[in-house]
Amino acid sequence: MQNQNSIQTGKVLVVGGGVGGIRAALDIAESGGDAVLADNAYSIGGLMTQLDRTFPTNNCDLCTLSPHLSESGRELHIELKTMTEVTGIQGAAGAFEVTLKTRPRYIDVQKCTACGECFERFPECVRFTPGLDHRAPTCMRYPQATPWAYSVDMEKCNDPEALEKVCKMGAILPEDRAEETLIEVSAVILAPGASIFDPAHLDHFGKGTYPNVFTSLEYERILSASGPTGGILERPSDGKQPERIAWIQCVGSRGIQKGAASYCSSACCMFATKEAIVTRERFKDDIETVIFYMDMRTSGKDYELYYQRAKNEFGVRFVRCRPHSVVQNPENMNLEISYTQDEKSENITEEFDMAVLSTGFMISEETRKMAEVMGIELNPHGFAETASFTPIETSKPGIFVCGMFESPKDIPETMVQGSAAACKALSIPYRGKPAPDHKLRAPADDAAENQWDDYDEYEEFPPERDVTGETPKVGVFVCDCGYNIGGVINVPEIVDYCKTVAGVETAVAVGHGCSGESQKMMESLIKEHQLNRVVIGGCSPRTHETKFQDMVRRAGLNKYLVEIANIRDQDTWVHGDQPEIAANKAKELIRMAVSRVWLSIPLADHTLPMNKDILVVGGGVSGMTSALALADRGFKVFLAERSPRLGGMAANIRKTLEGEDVRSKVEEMIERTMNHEKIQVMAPAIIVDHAGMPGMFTTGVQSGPQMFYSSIKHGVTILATGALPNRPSEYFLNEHDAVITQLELDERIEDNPESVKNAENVVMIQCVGSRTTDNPNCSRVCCQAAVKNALRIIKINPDARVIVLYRDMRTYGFQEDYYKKAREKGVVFVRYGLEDTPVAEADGDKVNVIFKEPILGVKVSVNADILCLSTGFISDDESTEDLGFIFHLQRTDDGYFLEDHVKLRPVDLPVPGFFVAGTAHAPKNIRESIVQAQAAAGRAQTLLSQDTINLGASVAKVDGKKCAACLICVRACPYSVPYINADGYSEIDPARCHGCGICASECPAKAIQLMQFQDDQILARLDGLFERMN
Amino acid sequence: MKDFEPVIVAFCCHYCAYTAADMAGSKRIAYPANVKIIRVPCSGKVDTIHIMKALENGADGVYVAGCLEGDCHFKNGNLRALQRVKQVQALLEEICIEPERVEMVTMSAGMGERFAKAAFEITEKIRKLGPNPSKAAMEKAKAA
Amino acid sequence: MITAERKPMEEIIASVRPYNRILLVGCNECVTVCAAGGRKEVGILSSALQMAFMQEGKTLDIKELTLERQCDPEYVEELVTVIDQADAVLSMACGCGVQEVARRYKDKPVYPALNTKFMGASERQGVWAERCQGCGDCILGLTGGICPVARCSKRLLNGPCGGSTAGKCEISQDVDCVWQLIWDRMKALGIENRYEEVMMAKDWRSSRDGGPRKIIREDLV
Amino acid sequence: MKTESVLEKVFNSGQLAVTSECGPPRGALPEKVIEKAKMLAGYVDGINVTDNQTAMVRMSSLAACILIKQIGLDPIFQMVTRDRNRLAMQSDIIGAYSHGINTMLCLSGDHPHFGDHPMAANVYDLDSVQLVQTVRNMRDNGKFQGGDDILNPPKMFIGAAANPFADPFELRVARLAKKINAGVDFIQTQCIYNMAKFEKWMKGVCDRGLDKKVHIMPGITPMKSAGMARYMKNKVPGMDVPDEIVKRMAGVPKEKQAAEGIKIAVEQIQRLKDVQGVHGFHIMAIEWEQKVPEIVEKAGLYPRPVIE
Repeated sequence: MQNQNSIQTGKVLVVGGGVGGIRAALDIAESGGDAVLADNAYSIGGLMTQLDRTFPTNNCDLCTLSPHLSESGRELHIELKTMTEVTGIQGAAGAFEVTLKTRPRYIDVQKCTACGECFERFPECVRFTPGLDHRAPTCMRYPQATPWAYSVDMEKCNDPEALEKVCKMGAILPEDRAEETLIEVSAVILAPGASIFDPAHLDHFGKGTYPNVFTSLEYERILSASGPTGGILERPSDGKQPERIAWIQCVGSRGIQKGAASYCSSACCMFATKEAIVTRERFKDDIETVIFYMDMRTSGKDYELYYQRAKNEFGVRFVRCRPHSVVQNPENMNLEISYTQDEKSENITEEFDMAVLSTGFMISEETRKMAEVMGIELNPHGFAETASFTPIETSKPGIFVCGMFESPKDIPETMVQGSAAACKALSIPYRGKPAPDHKLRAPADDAAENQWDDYDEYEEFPPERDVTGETPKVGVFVCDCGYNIGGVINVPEIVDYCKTVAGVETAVAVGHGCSGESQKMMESLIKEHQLNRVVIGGCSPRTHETKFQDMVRRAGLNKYLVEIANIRDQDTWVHGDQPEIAANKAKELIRMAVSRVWLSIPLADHTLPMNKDILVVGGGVSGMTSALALADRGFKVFLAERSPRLGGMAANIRKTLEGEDVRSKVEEMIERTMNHEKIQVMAPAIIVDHAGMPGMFTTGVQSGPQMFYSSIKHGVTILATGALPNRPSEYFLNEHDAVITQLELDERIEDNPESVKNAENVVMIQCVGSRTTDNPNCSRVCCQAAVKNALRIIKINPDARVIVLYRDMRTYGFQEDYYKKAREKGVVFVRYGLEDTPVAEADGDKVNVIFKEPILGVKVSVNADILCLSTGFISDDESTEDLGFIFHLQRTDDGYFLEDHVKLRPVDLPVPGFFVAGTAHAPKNIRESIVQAQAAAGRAQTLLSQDTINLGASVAKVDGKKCAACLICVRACPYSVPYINADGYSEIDPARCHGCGICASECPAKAIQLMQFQDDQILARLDGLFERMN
Repeated sequence: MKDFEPVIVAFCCHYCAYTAADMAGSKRIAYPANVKIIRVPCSGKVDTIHIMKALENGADGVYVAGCLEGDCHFKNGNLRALQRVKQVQALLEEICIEPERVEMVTMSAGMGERFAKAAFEITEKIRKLGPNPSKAAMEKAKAA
Repeated sequence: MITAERKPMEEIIASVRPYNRILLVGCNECVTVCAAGGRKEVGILSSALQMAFMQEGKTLDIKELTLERQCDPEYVEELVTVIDQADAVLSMACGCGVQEVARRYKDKPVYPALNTKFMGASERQGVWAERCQGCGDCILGLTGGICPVARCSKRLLNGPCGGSTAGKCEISQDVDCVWQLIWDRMKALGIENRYEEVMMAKDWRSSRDGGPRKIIREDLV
Repeated sequence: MKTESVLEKVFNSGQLAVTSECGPPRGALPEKVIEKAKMLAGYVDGINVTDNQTAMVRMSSLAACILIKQIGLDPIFQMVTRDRNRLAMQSDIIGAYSHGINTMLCLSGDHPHFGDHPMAANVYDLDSVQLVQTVRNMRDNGKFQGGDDILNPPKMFIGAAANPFADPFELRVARLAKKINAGVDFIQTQCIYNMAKFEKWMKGVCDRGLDKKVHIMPGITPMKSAGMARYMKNKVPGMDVPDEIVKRMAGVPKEKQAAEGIKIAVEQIQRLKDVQGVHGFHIMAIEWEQKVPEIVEKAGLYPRPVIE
C-alpha cells in the first residue's frame, strides 16, 4: 500500500520570484524537494505585491499573498537568491549546471533588522511604485518584503561612509561585491513574469505629459494604503479628489497602437473592472467610473458575474468603442476623451478628471536574454514556446515555464501553472553527481533510514517557554490591514482601549500584522514584556491563525497561546459605513478574546501515518494527466471513471485552435494509463460512500460490468469529473439537420470535409446557452472554437462566407492572432446585443438567420447551409451534486466545484486532501485542463510527501476521575472513538478523534473537555462580552 | 424600550456558519452588530450550559448556527445541537422566559447572504420580544 | 442503576424561594449516568434557577458541587466545608442521596431536585426502562431472565392476561407485554414446557412489604 | 360433588349450563341489583356479579351477591386480585360462603389505567392463577394460603376466565392448562365472535384432553347496534370481531339492528352447542339484561333444568 516516490530528485532552480515562482518553489519544498529561488529584484513578490486588491474577492492581496511569502522565506528547503540572474547553463535534464550571478546588496541580510534607520537618514526617495516617485539608495519594495532586509543602491549614494555609520548593526557593506555561484540542478522552472507596456510614446494618450493620466498599475498603487499617497486618491495636478475616472482598455494589446503586442493581455478587463468597483465601493457616487473597451473578456470562473455586478450593482459604465485620443484641457487639466461607437456615426467627447490606461503585458528584454542563455525557443511574441498537450514544457527538456512567460494570464492561472511546473520539475530524476548538499528524497525501500531522520535539523523554532504557574500576561496586537481595518476604525483608539482591559499587559498597533516587519515587532514585544498570552485583532482565524501561531512559536510560546479577534472579516468589512458601531464591536471582540486567551493552555499536536495512494475521479484528459503524473512518480493511483471508456470530452474533439491533432494524443494517453503498472483503472465506476480525513480516506466504489463494491483506502482525492457539452433547445438544434454545435462541426470538418466543401453560407452564433439567466457564466472555449472552425472551413472552401455573430469576442492571449487571421481571411464578425438576438427560420434543408447589422442598423437575413451554435459547457450538475454530497464539497451556483480560494488556491478544494482539475472546476480548454491536472498532481504531492498527518491539538480529553463511565460519549461520537478502558473510564484516542466536541457537550459528568474549546474557555468569551454589563 | 439594542450571542460552527459569516464580510454584506459570534468547531459542541449561561449573563437572544442538515462536517453534530436548543427552549418555558429567544439556524459555508439574513431576522425578532426578562428585572431592581 | 429525572422547575423554585444561599449538590453515580443529576445538570439547573429568580429581582448565591456518591457518608462529609455558607441544600441525587445529606446535616433544610424513578437499564442513548423492583427474591431464573414483577403492569407471575395484543401491554402500545417476551425467551431456550407450572404466590416480605430493608454483612462490619 | 353449587350440578347432569351477569350499580342502590337479577330468574344457572368492572368503583361484588342470594337466586362471586391483597380476598371468600355463596370466578382484573382511579395503587399481591390455587387450597385442604387451618372451609365452585384470542395465541391453550393445574372447575371465555378461531382453540383444548378436566362456557354478547360492533372490533383489547359481523350489523336498518344482534347471538350459540368441550354459555348482555331470556329461549336452552 505504501508507495513512495522512487525517483531521486535534485534541486530545482526557479527563476523569478513572483507568485508563480513562489508557488512553484513552495510546492517543491512542501513535496520534500529543494528549490533555489532566484530573482533579479531586491526581494521576491513580483507584480502581485503592487496590487491594492485583487478580483473577484476585492481583498487586499498583500495580506493574502504574504503568508506565502514568509512561508517561502522561512522554508529551509528554499534557498532564496535575490538580486540574482542566470548567466549560464550546461548539461541536460537531470543534471544541469547553472551559473548564477548575484549583484551586491551592500547590506548583510543576516545582520539587517530592517529597522529603517538608514532609510530615515537617507530619505531622499523610496521607490515604492514604478513611475510615481523617485528612486532611493535604500530600497524596500513593500512592507512584507522578503528577505527581511533593505538594499542600497551604492551608485546613488554620495556618502557611503556616513551611511555605513548609521547602521547600529553594522549591516551595511560598502565593499560588497558581486558573486558568482555554480549550482547543480535537475530541472529549471522559468517564472520571470512580464513587464508592463510603456505607453509613454503614445502621444494621443498623453501618458507622461498629462499629470492626470496613469497606467492601471500606477492607479493600483495610488489606491494602496502602502502606496506613494498612503492610499489617498487625488489628482497630481491640483490635489483634488477626482469626480470622473475613465479606463481605456487594450493599451499595448491587440495590436491597436504603435508598438503594441498583437495578442490579448487577458487580465486587463478584469483588472480595470476591479479598479472601477473598488473605486465605487470606496467613494460611492462621489466618483463616476467609465470603462472604454472593445470586447469584455471576462471568461474566467465566475468573472462574468463579477462583470455583471460591476454594471448592475456598482454602476460602473461600460462603453464599447475605441477612444482615439485623450486631450488635456489646459485650464482645469481635465482630460477629454473622444470616441465613436458602432451604432452612432457622430464623434462623442467626454470630459474626465483622471484617465487610467489598461496597459498590457510584454516580455522584457531581460527575459528574452535569459531565455537565450537558457537556450529555449520563444514564440514570435517572445514568450516561451509550448504545446497544448505539454503546456508548460519548453523546447528544452527539463526546463519548464509558468506564469506570464508562458502566456499573458491572471493570478489564479499563474498559481495553477506554478503548481504544475513544480510537479513536472519534480518528475525529472537527478542524474548528476551525488553531492552532500543535495538532500535526496529516498526511494521507498530505504525510506525509513534517512528520509525524515534529519528533519529535526530544519527545526527553526526555539524551545517553548514553560508558562505553567505564570500569571497570564496578555499582549494585544491590533492590525489595521491598510484600509480594511484602519480605514473604518481608529486603530490607535482601539489600542488605548485595549490597555484598559483587565489582564492586558500591553497593547500595540501593528499595521499589517501578517507582514514580516510586524511579526518581528510582535516577537520582540512578547520577549520584552515576557508575555505569555497573545491576542491579535485582525482578520479571520480561518485564514491567518497558523501565521500568528508560528509567530508566537518563534517568540518561544506554545502556538495555542494566541487568540485572534476577527475584527476585519466579521467587523470592519461588515460595518464599513458605521465606524462607531464597528469600533465598539472591535472592542467587544478583543475583550472576548482577551478573556478567552487568559485561560489558554499550552497544547501539543497529534499525528498519524499517511496513506500515500491517490483516488482520481474522472478519466478524461485531466484525470489521466493527474493519474499519470503521480503514477510516474511511483504513487499508486486508483482512477475511477463513470463511463466504460477513458477519454472524456476530449475524445470528441479533433483539433485544437493551434491545429494539433487531439485524437491521437488522447489515444496515446489512454494507452499509457491503461497499461501503467501503478494505475488501477476502474471503469465504469461510481462513487457511493466516503469517510476519513486527509491521509486516511476510505471511499466506496462500485465498478466493473457487475458494479461490484470495493472500498479504496487513499490519502488524497483528485476530482476531474469534467463538465458536459451544453445542448440547449434553441435555434432548431436537434430539430433541423443544418443546425449543429461547434463540437459537431469540428468532427464534420475532420471526418467528412465534403459536407462543408459546398457550403455557401456558414453562420455561427456565439453564447448560445452561455451568459444567459440559466447559465450566467461564459463558457470560455466557444470563441476560440468558432475561430478555429471558421479558419478550417475557409481553408477547405475559400469561397465560403462565414459569419460569426458574437456578443464579445473572447480570444484571450495568443488566440487573438487567430481571430485576426480569421478576419483577414474574410470571416465576418458581427456583434449582437441581448436586446437584438439573432433569429432563425427553417428554409428547406437550410436555415435563414436574421440579425441586425450594427453599423448600418438594419436587419439582414442570411440563407445558411450550416448554422453552427457555440453552445459551450454546462456543469455536470447531477454528478457534482452527488459527489459534493458524498465528499462534503461546496459548489458554485452553476454547479462547478468551489475551490478553497479563487485567487491563491485555485486547485485545492476547501476540504483538505481534495484537489480539482479540468472542467469540473470551470470551463476551460484542453491546454488549461492539462495544466490544472498537473497542478493537482503537484498539490497532491505536497500532502503525500509527508509521512504523517498532523491532527492538530483540538482533541477531546477525558478526566478519568470525573468520568462516570456512563457510555454517553461512546454512543454520541459520530466516529465511534471513545471506549471504556480497563480502568473503567472513557478513553479517547487522540489520533482518531476528529475534534467535533460532541462528546464533551453531551458528557453528563463534564468529564470531557475539547482542547482549545474547553467549557471555561467558551464561557470566558461570554464573560468578556458581558463585562460592561456586570 | 425605544432604545433597546438586543445583545445576541451566535455560536457558529467553524466549517459552515463561521465561514459564512466571514463570507458575508468579504462580500461586504452588512448585518446587525448586535450579533456576537463565538466560534466552535461544530454546532454539536454547543452545550446546553453555554446557551443558558449566555442568557444568564445577559444575552437577550442566543442562536446556534450549524451546517445544513445532512451536511455537518461531523456527520450529525447539527442535529444534536438542534435537540439541545429544543431542550433549552423547554426549560426556558418552565422559567417563564420566551423560548423563541433561543434558536437553531443552518447554512453552508458559502451562504454569506443567509448568515446576514438570519442575523437580521433574529435581531428583529428579539428586538420585538424586548430585553431578556431576567436581565430587565435585575436592572429594574437595581434602579429601585 | 437508579434512574431519576428533574422535578418541574416550578416545584424546585417554590422549594428554594425562602432562601438566598443555595448549595446545589449533584451526584456522580447513577443520576449522572441517567443524565439527571451530574455536573452538567447541576450547571443547567443552577443557571435556570438564577434566571428564574432574577425575574423576581433577586440573585441567588448558588454554590455548585458534585459528590462522587451522595449515598455514602464519607462523600457527604465533603460538604462540611461549604455547608455553613448555604441556607439550604438542593440535592440532585436520588432519594438515597437526599436523605444521606439530610441525615448528616441535621439543621440544614434539604430539598430534592429530582424525582427518583426506578431501577432500570439504558435501552439506548437517552432511553432508560424499568427492569427491577428490588423484590428481594429474584425469580428471573424461572422466567427466562425477564422480570414480570417489574415489567408486567399487573405484576402477574402467571401471565399474560387477556389484554396482551401483538406483543404489547393493554395499558399502552409503548409498553411491551413482558409475558410475550418471557414466552419468546422460553421458546428460544427450549423450556416452554415449564410454562404450565403454576408459579406460586410470591413471598413479598423480602420486598418493601416486609418493612425497610437492610443488608448487614457481618464479615465486613 | 365438590360443592353445593347449582352450576356444578348442571354440568354434572351433562346438560349445557347457562350463566349471565349483573353489574352492580355505582351507588348504594340495592333495588337495582335485585331488579336486574329478577330478570334472569329461571333463565340461567348462575348470575355473575362483577368486581369493580373495568376498574370503576361500584357496589362491592360481595354485597351484591348477598342481595341476590337473599332473593333465592344463585350468584357467581367475581373476585379480582387488583384491589385486595391475599388477606382481604380470603376473608371475603369466607364471608361470602357464610352467606351461602358457593360459586366464584377468579380474575386479575382490568388495570386501573382504564378506570376512574388511574392514580390508585394496584395490588396484585396474587394473580388470577394464584387466586384459583388459593381458593382450591381453602376448599380441598381446608387451609389458608399462609398454612393455617380454616374452621369450616368454604366450598367454592371455582371459575376463571379465558380469552382464546389474546396474544400470543399459541399460549392460550397452555394458559388454560395452567389454570386447570391451579384447580379451576369452569371457564367463562371472553365474548366470542370469531367462531373459527374459537373452534381452533377448542380443538387445541380437546387435543390435550383438557375438555375432560374443565367446563368451558363460551362468552356470548349480543350486539345492540353496528356502532357497538365497530367499537368492540376496534377499541376493546383482546377482542376479535370479524368484518362479516360488522358488515352484517351495518347491513340492516338501524331500528332492526338490535334484533339482528340477538339473532346473531342465537346463531352463535346454536353453532357452538355441538362443539366438543363446550359445556354451556355465558351470556353477557351488557346493560341489556332484559334480552337474556329471549336469547336463552330462542337458542333452545329454555327451560333450565331443575336441580335437586
